[in-house]
Amino acid sequence: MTNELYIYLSILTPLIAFFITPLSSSNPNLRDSLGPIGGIITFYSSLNIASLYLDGEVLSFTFFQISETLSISFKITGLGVIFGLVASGLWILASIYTIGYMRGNKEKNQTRFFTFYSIAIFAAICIAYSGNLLTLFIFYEVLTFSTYPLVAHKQNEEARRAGRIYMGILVGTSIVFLLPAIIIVWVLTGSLDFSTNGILKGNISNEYVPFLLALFAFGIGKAALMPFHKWLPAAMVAPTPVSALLHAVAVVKAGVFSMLVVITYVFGIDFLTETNGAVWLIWISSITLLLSSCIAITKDDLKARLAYSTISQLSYIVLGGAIATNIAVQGAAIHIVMHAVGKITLFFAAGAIYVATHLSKISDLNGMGKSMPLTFMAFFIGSLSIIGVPPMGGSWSKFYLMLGSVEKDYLLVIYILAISTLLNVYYLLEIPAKAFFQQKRTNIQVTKHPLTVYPTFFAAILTIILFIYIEPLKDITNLIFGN
Amino acid sequence: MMPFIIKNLPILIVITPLMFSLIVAVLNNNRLAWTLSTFASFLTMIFTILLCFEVSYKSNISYYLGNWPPPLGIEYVIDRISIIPIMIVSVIGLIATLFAHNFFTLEIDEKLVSKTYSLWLLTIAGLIGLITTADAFNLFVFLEISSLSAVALVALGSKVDRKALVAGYNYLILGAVGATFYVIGVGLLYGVTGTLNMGDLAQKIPALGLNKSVIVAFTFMMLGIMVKAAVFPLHIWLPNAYAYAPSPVSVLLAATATKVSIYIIVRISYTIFGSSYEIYSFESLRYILLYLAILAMFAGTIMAIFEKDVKKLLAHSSVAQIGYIVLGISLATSPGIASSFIHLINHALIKAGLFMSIVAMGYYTLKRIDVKTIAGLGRQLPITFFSFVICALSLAGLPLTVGFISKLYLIKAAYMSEGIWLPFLILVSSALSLIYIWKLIEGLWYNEKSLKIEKIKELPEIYLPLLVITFLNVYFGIDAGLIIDNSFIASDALMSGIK
Amino acid sequence: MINSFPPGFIMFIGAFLIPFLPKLGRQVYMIFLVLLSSFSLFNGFGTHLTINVLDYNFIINHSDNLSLPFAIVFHIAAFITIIFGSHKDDWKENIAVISYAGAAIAALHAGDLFTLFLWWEATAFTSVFLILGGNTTRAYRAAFRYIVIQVCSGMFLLAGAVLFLYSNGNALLGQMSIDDTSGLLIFLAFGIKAAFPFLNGWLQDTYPEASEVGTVALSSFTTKLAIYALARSFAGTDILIYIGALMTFFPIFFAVIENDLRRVLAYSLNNQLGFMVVAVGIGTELAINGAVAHAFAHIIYKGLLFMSMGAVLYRVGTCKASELGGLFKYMPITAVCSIIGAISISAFPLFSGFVAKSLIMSSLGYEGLSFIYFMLLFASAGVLHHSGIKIPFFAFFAHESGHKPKEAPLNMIIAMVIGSVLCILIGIFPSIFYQILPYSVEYQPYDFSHVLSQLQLLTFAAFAFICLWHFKIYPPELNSTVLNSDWFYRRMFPAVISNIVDGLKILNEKFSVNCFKGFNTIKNFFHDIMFENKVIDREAGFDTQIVLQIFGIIVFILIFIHLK
Amino acid sequence: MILLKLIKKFGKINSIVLFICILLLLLEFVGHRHGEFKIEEFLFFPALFGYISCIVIFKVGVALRSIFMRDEDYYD
Repeated sequence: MTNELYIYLSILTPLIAFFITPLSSSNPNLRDSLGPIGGIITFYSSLNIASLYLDGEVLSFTFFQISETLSISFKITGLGVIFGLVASGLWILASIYTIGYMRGNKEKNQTRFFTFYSIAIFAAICIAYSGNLLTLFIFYEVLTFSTYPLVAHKQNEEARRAGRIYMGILVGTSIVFLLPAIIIVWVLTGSLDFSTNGILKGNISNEYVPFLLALFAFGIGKAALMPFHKWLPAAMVAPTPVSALLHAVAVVKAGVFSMLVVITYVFGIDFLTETNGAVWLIWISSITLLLSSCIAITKDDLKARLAYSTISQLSYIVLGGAIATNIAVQGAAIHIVMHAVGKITLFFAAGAIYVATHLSKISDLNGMGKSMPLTFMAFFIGSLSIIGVPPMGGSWSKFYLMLGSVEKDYLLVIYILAISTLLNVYYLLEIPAKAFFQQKRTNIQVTKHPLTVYPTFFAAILTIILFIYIEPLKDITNLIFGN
Repeated sequence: MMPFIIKNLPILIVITPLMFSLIVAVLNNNRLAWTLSTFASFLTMIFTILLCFEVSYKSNISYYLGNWPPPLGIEYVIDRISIIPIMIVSVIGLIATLFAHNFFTLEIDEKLVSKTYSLWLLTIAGLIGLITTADAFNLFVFLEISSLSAVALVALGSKVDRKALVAGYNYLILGAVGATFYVIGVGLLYGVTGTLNMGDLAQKIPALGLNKSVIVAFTFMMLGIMVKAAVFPLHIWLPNAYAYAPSPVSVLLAATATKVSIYIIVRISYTIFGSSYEIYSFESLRYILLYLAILAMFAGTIMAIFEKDVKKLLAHSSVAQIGYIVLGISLATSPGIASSFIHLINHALIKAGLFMSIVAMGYYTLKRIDVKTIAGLGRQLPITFFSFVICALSLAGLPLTVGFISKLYLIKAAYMSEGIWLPFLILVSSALSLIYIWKLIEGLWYNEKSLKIEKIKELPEIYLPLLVITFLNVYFGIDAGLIIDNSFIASDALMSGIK
Repeated sequence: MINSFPPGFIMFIGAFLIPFLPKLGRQVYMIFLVLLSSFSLFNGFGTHLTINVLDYNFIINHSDNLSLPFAIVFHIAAFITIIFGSHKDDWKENIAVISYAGAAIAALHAGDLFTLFLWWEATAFTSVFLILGGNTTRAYRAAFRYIVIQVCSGMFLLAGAVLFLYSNGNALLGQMSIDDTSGLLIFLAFGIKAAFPFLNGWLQDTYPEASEVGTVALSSFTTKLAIYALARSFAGTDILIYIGALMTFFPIFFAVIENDLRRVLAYSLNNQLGFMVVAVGIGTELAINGAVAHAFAHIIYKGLLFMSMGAVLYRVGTCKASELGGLFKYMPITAVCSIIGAISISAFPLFSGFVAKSLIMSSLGYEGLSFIYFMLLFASAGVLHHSGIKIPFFAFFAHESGHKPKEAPLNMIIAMVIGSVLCILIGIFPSIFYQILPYSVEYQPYDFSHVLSQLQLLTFAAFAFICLWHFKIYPPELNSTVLNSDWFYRRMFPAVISNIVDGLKILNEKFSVNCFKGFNTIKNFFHDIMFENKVIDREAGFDTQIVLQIFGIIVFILIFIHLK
Repeated sequence: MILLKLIKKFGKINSIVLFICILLLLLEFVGHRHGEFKIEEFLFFPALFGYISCIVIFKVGVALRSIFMRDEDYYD
C-alpha cells in the first residue's frame, strides 16, 4: 500500500499545483516556485516507482470502476516508467526555465499560464501510468484541452488560427479514429487493460490487423504522423516553454508513447510480426521522417524548423514500434528519453535567444554566438544528440533502431535513417554554425535572463550524461515485455 | 400518511404540479408564484425519488386511476424503463424552476408571470403524465396538455422578440398535426382491438396478424410522435421554438420535451407493437429510422455550424443529438437501446447546461447573443463560461463528461450491430460538432469585446443551478455506473418484452 | 588508469578546457596534451581497454604494429600543427585542432567497428570547425557540404557495422570482404573518407577553404585514417588496386589546370592517396609497409607544403597562382622549406618520398602488375609537375606579382623547419624509418639503378617543364573554377530537385485553387439552402414551410404503409 | 663558347638542369641499370618516359580546361 502511495504522489502533485496556482496569483514568487517544487516531488516519486518496478513489483490501482470492463485505473508498465520519468524530470528543468522566460519576456496572464501548465503535466503523468486504453484516452484528451490556452496564450489572430488547427487535428483525429479503435478493441476482447503480450491475439482475424492499427496510428494525432502533422508547427505560436516542455516532451511524447503502448501492450509485437500488420506503418513513418526533414530545411523560423525536426524524430519512435521487434521497441523507448532531452535543449535555447534578443529567424542569428556562447554551445550539443552523434544520448536509440531493422531485414530502413541523419545535420548545425562563424549584421541589444540560460546548458549536459549512464534506462526497457 | 403517499406515488408525481399550476394561476404575487412552483417541482422530485426506491425493488408498479381496473380505467405504469425519463423531467424541472425566476421577471409582462408559472407547471405535469400513463388515449390527452402549454410558453417570448409568436404558431400547428396523427392511429387500433390499454394492446395485436389497419395505425402513431420528437425531417418547428421562447422555457423544453417524446417512440415500437416485431417487419422501419438518424446527425450539425444565433445554434445541435438517440433505438439491440437511454439522460443534462449558460449570458448583457456579440464575454463571466465550456465539451463527447459515456456506448452498440461504417459516421459528425462548439468557446474566450458592457456581477441564483448541472455533467461522466446500469436494465426489460 | 585510455583520448577531452585558459597558456597546454598522449604509445601491443555497455564490448584501446606508425605520425603532425598555429588567438580553432587530432589518434586504436564509428564521427564533427574557421561565406558553405559528406560516411559505417554485428555476432575490426552487404557499406564509408574517384569532391572542395592552420590539420588526419582503416580491413582487396590507380591518375590533370595552389595541393593529396590505396590493394607485407611508409612520409611533406602555402596565404592573403610570384626574395625560408617539401613529394632520392614510394613500386614489380606500375610511374612524373614544380615555382618564382610580404612568423618557420628536417632525415636514414613499419622487411632503396631511373625520370620531367615554360607554350594561370565530382551535388542535384519542386508547386497551386473553388461552391450551396433560402423565402416562410412539412409527413405515411 | 651562348640564351638554372640531364644520360653507361620490368631496361627509358609524360600531362590538362573550367564564382 505504501508503495502505491508513490503513484498517488506523482499524479496528485501536479494536480495540487494546478489548484494552488490560481490561488497564489497575488504572490508571483510563491506561484512560480510551485513548479520546481512539484517537479521535484513528482520526479522523486517517479524514481521510486522506477526502482520498485525494477524490483519486479507490479503497482496498480483502480481509481474508478465505471462498469465491469470499464475503469479508470493506473498500472505501472515499463514504457510508463520511462515516460513518467521523462515528463516529471524535465518538468523540474522546464519550470525553472519558464520562470526565467515569462519574467524575462514580461508575458501577460502568467497565472493562467502556470495553471494550465501544471494540469498538462498532470495529464502527461496520468497517461504514463495509465493502466488501460480508456484511461489513456481520457487523459490524452485532457492533455489536448489543457494545452489549448497555452497555445493560444498570445490571444491574437495568429494564435487563434493556430489554436484552431491544433484543436481541430488533435481532437478530430482522436474522436474520429482513436475512439472507434478503442471501442473495437473493447468489443473484440471485452477488455481494455494493457497486457505485456498484447490482448488482441486470437480475438481478431489477421487481415483486419493493419486496419485497426491504422485507426490507432492516425487516431493518435499527437504522434504527428503525416498527414496529421500540421498541428505541431501551428502550435509553435505558443510561448517557448510550452513548445519546449509540452510540444517537445509531454504532448508529442504522449502521442508516441501511446503508439508504443498500443503496439506492445494491445497488439503485442509477436502478434504484429505474425500478421505483418505493421509493415505499412514502417513506410508511412519513414516517409514522414524524410519529408518533414526536407520541409525543415526550408524553414527560416527557428521554432518552425525545430517543430518539423520534432515531427521527423517522432517518426523514429513510431518506426521503432512498427518494426516490432524487441530491440526496436526498446530503441524507440530510449529514443523517447533521448529526443526529449535533446529537443528540450534546442527549444530552451531558442527561447533563451528570443528572450535575450527577440530574434526568431535563423537568418538573423548570424554572429550571435559571441554574445550568447553558452546558449549556442548548448544548442550545438543538443543538435548533436538529435543527429545521433556519440557521445550524446541520441546515438543509442539510433543504434537500437538500426539493429532492430536489421533483425527484421529492413535494409531500406537503415538507409532511410542514414539519410535522415544527413538532413538533420544539414538543418540543425546551420544554426550554431551561423551563430559562431558568420559576421554579425546589425547591432542587437542582448539582455539575457540567467534562468533561461542555465537550464539550457544543463539540459545539454544531460544529453551527454545520458550517453554514459545508459544502463539503468536499458534495465527498464528490458522489462517492457515483462520480467 | 406515508403509506398513503407511497401507494399513490404514480399519480402524485403528476397531480402535484397539476394542482399547483391551478393555485399559481390565480396568484398575483410573482415571487410567491415562483416559490410555490419551486415547491411543487421540489415535491415532484421527492416523490420521484421515492418512486425510484419503490421501483428498484418492485420493478413494476401498476396504478389504477380511481381504482378502475385496466380495460376500462386508466392505468399508470411505473417500471424500470419509465423511471428514467421521469427522473429527467423532475430533476431538470426543479433546476429550471429554480433558475427561472430572474428571467421571467425580465422577459415577460409582469401581469403574466404567475400565469407563466402555471403553464410551466402544467407542462411539467403533462410531460410526466405522458411517461407514466399506460393508456394510449390518456397519452394523447397529456400530449395535448404538454404541447398546448408549451406552445403558450413559447409564444410568451413575444415581449422580447415578436418572432416568438410565429414560432409558437408554427409549433402549435405542427404539434396539432402530430397529435392528430397519433390520435388517428389510436382510433384505428381501438377499432381493431377494442382496447386502449397498452398492455392489452400488446397482447392483442400479435393475434391480428398482417392486419392493414394495424400497420396504418402504427404508422400514424409513430409519425405523430416523431413530429413531437423532432426526428429529422420533421424537426422544422424546433429551432425557432427553442430560440424565441423565454429563456427558462428553452431550457426546459430542450432538456425534457423531445426526450419524453422519444421515450414514447420507444414505448410504441417496443411495448405496444414490440411483441409483433417480426410481423410488422420492424426491420424496414428500423432502417428508415437509422438513415433518418444519420441524416439528422449531419444536417443538424451542419446547420449549427452555419448558424449565427447562439440559441438557434444549440437548437440545431439538439436536432443532431436527437439523431444520436434515435440511432440507438433504430439499432434494435439491447446495447443500442441502452445507449440511447444513456444519451437521453446525458443529453438532457448537457443541453440544460448549455441553454442555461447561454441564456444567462443573454440575461447579463440584456441582449440576444449571437456568434459576434459573444466575443470576450467569457472573461466577464468566468463561472458561466466555465459551465458553458464543460457542457460544450460534454456535447462534443470529451472524456470525463457524460457526453463521452453516451458516445462510448452508442458507438459500441453501433459497431456491434452494423460494423465499422456507422461508428465512423457518428464520429465524423461529432467531430464536426466540435467546429461550432469551438467557434463559441473561442469567441467567448478571446478578448475582443464587441458589446460595451459595464463590469458584470454574476448572480448566485443563476449560477448555482448552472453549477449543479455542470457538476452532474462531470460527476456522471466519471461515476457513470448508475446511468449505465439502469439504462441496461431498462433496455433488457424492453427487449425481453419483444422476445 | 590513464594509460589504458587510447592515446588521443586525453587530447580530445582536454580540448574542452581550452576556452578557460589564457591565450599564452593554450599553446603550451596543447603541446603538453600531445606529449601526454604520446606516452600512451609505449603501452605495447595488445588490447588495453574494453568497456562493456549494454552487453556489447567496446574495444576502446587496441594497438598493434599497424596502428603504431600511424599513431606516431599523427602525434608528430599534431605537434607541428600546433606550433604552426600558435600565432593565432582563436580558441575555437584550437579546440578543433586538438580534439580533431585526438579523435583521429583514438580512432586508430579502436578495436571494433562501433568504437571506430564513435571516433569516425568525432573526427568529422571536430574537423568541420576548421573549415568554418576560414571565416568566409564560401568556407561556411563548404563546411556544410563537408559535414554532410563526412556524416554520410559515418552512416555507411554505422549501417555496415550494424549489419556486420547482426550477421557475425561481433563487430571486431578485422579483415573484411566486399562481397557481403556489410563489408560493402563499410568499404564505401572508408572510401568516402579516402576520397575514392567520384567520392573525392569534398576534399578539393573544402580543404582550401579552411584557414591557413586548418588546412594543415585537415590534410594530416582524415584521409590517412581512412587509409589505415582500409589497410586494416581491406588489405589485398583487388579492386583497390584499380581504384588507387585511377586516383593517382585523374587528379594530375586537374592539378595542372587548377589555379588555387592549396587546391592544387589537395589534388596532389588525392593523387598520393592513390599510391597508398594501390599498395593496400596489393596487400603483401611489402606493399602494406609501402602504404604505411608512404602515409607516414606523406603526412609530413604534405603538411610542409600546406604550411608553406599557409604562410604565403597568411602574409599575402591569397593562394592563387595567378596572383602570386617572386616571393622568394621576401620569404626565403618559407620558399626553401616549400622546395624541400616539393622535392620530397616528387620522391627525389635522399628525401622521404623516395624511400616510401620505392616500397610501393617494388611491390608492384614483385606482383607483376606492369600496367599499374607504369600508370604510377606516369603519375610520379605528374606529381613532380604539379607539386614539385608548380607549387614553389608559381609562388616564389615565376613573374613578379608586386606583393612584398614579410617573412613568415617565427612559429611557422619553426614548424616548417621541423617538417623539412624530418623529410630529409627520413630520406637519409631509411633503415631506421623502416623499423617502425608493420612488417620487418629487408629493403634497400638506394641502389644504383633505382636512383638513376628515378633521377632520370624526374629531371627529364622537369626539363620538359622548363622547355614548355621557356618557349612560352605553358599557358598562363587563369582565375577559374575547375569542375570536380562535387559538381553533382552542388549543381546537378539541386537543379533537378528545384525543378521538381517548382513543378510540384505549380501543380499544387492549381490543385488547391480548384479545390478551393469546389469547396466554395459546396459551401455556397449549403449556405443558400439553409440561410438565403432560395427555395423558400424566409420572411414569409413559416406557413409555406408548414405546408411542405405536412406534405412531407403524408409522403412518409404513404411510404410506411406500402412498406412490407 | 657555344656553351656560354646556350647558357645566356637558356638561363642559368635551366642550363644547369640541362647539364644534369646530359650527365644522367651518360651515367646510363656507367653501370647496369635494371628495372622492375624488362621494358624499363631499354636505353634512356626513364628519361624518355619522364619527358613524354610531362608533355602529355600538359597537353591533356590544357585540353581539359575547355571542358571543366568555369568562371571563378561559378558556384556563388
